[in-house]
Amino acid sequence: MKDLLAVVMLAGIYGLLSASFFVTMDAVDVAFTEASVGAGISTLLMLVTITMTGRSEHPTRHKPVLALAVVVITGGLLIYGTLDMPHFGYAEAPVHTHVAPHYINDSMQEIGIPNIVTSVLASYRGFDTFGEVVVIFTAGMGILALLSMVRRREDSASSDSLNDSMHEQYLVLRIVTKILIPFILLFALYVQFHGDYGPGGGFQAGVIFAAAIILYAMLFGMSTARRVINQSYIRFFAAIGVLLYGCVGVVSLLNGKNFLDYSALSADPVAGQHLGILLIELGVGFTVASVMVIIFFNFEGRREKLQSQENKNNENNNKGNKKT
Amino acid sequence: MMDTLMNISSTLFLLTGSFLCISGGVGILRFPDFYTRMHAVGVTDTSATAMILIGLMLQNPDGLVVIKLIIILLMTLFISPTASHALARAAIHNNHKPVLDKT
Amino acid sequence: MLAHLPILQVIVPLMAAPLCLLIVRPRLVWLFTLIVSGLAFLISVLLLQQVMASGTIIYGLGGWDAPWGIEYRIDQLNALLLLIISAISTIVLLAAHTSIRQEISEDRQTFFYVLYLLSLAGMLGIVATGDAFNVFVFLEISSLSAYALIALGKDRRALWASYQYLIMGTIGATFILIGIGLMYQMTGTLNMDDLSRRLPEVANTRTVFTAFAFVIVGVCLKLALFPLHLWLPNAYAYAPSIVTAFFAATATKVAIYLLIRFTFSVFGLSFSFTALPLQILFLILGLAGIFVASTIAIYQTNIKHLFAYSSIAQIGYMIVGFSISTTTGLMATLLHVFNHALMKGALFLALGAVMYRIGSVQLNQFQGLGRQMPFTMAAIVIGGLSLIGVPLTVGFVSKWYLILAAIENGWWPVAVLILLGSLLAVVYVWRLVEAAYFKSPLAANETVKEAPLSFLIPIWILVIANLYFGIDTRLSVEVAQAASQGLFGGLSGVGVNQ
Amino acid sequence: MLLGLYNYWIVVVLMMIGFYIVIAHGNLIKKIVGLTIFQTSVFIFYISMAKVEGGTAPIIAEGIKLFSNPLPHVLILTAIVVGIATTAVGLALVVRIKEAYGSIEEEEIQKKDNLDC
Repeated sequence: MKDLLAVVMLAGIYGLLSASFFVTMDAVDVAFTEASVGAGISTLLMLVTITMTGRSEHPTRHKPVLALAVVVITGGLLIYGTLDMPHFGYAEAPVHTHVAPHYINDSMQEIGIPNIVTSVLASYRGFDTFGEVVVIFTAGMGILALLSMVRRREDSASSDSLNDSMHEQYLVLRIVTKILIPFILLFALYVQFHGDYGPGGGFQAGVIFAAAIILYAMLFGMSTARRVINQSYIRFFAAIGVLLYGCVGVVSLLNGKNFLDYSALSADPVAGQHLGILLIELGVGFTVASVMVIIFFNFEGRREKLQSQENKNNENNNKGNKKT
Repeated sequence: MMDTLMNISSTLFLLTGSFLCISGGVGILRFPDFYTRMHAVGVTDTSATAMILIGLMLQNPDGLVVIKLIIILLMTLFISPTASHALARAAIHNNHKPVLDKT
Repeated sequence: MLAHLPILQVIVPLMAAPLCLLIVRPRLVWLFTLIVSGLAFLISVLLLQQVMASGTIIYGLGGWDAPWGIEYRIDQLNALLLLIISAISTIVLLAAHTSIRQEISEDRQTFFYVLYLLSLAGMLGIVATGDAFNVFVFLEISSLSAYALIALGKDRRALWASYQYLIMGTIGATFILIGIGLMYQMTGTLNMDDLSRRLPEVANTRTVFTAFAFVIVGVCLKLALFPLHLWLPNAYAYAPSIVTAFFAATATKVAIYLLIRFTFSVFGLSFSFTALPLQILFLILGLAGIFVASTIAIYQTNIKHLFAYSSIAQIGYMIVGFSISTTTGLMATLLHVFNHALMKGALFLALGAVMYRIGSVQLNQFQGLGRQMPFTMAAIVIGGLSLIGVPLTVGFVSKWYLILAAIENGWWPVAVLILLGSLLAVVYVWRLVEAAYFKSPLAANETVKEAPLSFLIPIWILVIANLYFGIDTRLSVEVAQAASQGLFGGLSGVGVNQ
Repeated sequence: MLLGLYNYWIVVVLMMIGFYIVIAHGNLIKKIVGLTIFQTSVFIFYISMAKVEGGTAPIIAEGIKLFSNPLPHVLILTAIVVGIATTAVGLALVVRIKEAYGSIEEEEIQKKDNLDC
């Protein structure tokens, strides 16, 4: 497979297929996330990258023998390891009898939320989720450190003129998008606040919210989108999300309980848990949405810069050719 | 009586939808060029999803589920043709020529 | 607040990172970062005191008890590592502003400090946690920020080095994830303490064996153990100087910690050393690492490369101590973890100072620097002597215990080989000394002056620590001994299996 | 008897396909694609072990007694996020490498590096 576009699209399809596989495995929350990430965001990012790096792979030699040996040994070891595993779907496996029953049986009394995945995610293992938010924040910062650049006026002026010519071309798309974006945002909010009762939560909501903004930026041009969404505010929001999550923990510290013990937030422990989960999901949503936007905007910004450089180079070359 | 009728009609809708899906899949493999393939997928996909969604609505005719399904249906009716349109535009933009006669 | 120290240790730098974004001027960001890191250091000192006085501290996050929630579990080993990481980070940061101002463009400096704090918090989190999956999450925080930090280097090769590190690091982390999954499959728990109790029941299954193999390979990738070390030299050589000094002194130590934690505490001593021929395997890899890496180091002309390869060799020493797997052997490893952090911190910071003044760390640029930058070069010489293991430096202490452990076990040839390995270190350190003191300076470098104080102070803090802990070994030896005894089931009771 | 494990074997094969792409291919983007496939397969592995025969999604509702295990779901939610973060940073690096070296092929980059030395 030499065409990278096909490779990326197939990878996206793999993500979507595994998402539907997760649904049949009863992991609806995971499926939701994988669909938005594996089929959505990561495919999009790869596509943007390909537009910058070129879509065909050079036919180079590679050394398949050594790699194949490593892979066969690793795979063999894994298959060897599966031999003593409890069978697929076996209800008496240690996985289902040691820690999990506590979540299934007691989470309703202790936390009072029907979606067990949310209560484990946000409360029992809330610190993992804090780590997850920080990972996303780290990725955002890493990409800012790698790709961000100071913008000059002249660049945005040239892309404005480009913008007008685009207007005609994408008329249908633009109108449909205009109709859709409010619904997408509404759906994001629904997912955000419905996470307690059904599949969903801060992360998925953040990705969907970001998707709406990215859609807007793709169709109406980066400069328009930049005018709507200020970059430094977005950074600020990414930081606010992490801080919101952390502050919930700190408040429980100050109330004399352990870090992230939401029962310290209210007189009634269950109400405290509710409030805590609501707040941290909001924090997750903030950070994820703004980091996704940061990532996309910086990739796009690079691309615009590269293109304008190329255009300039071409112009210079043309001038040079004319002279000679 | 009502139940059986509902069941039968829902099954019919679901079956038609699935058949359309498969025919779309066959089309994408068998048709000669980009535009006809896209036509195969674009048309069948929209109608197949609609069929399946209606079938599902008939399965559970009361409650919140129907409203959700209707919203999904509306969304697909919007998005799917737009996506086909965008694809076709992009193809023309990149000078993909349709295969007009193939002997 | 004292009861909350374990969590404060991690969340103070973690929450300070987003706060940095709200401060505009790089100088203020630097000051803020320095204060936060100092605070973390203070907390780690208090924690160490607390642990030495009263034994293992357990802290349940979210108020949930262990197997259901995540817990932090600080024993002597963790406390020692926390101390090393936060201390090195604080000292290195002292020099950061001067160096970073020169090496990184102004609009990226804030991101540098944010990423630095995240990386610090990630490492502290890995060490403090008592939950296997939480290890993975924090491992990724620290690695992701490490990739970005390394890529900030000026040379374009920094990008390529960072990419390679990203691929290797992610493969390593995914292997660890597979290992944790297999362990979870057999025991139904993720808590390390709980795992150590439930694993012996299923110890002779093939699944647990595979889990062990995957965790070990994954950790060794992060550790840059000899045949898996390929990502390390370039990553260290082309990263910004401050980043190199910080990572060289801490990142591999965290991986060593993970190795010790998983083999001794989680899987248990008797399982770890019978399931795989781990002792022989690590002994051979460790010794091979010492000799191959030291030999490659001799032929390097980029001094950062040279010391990066020397780091791989030093990891070899730690692994040899680990493979001896007696209390003394493990103690030697822990001592070397502590001591190596001091030496490499000093050496790479001094190289950072040279980089600051000259802009390159090629060997020929060092000619005559002994007279032009006397304090910096003296620091490099003392650090080098410490690497060799000359008496009165810390290097001597850890090698002494290492050889002692080998002899105690009756492994005479190993002791001899360790000594021979040190001779190779003499060669590569000598090449640098020769250039610096016995050659006349390059024409281009005649006006070079001594490094600024903001460099000299942290460098010499580390150098004096090198000498001090080489003479007064009470503190380091006591803690290392307590930690290794704890791992062998003496004091804290972690990881006692039949 | 061993058929109860078939699910895991398929997952192992998928994992190894991803792993092979990472280590054998020279194109930087393909390596990252391989990495995503590798990680996604590990996610499938985790989710498979959460499944209980006859269970439903772990959302408490009336009349349902048997649930699949929620804990691996939580872990994988976190791991997916970690995965996308790694992919994003990796792709950003690829973009910068392309700018600096003018190529995204491992061999060509290494050739250019050797020239520099």
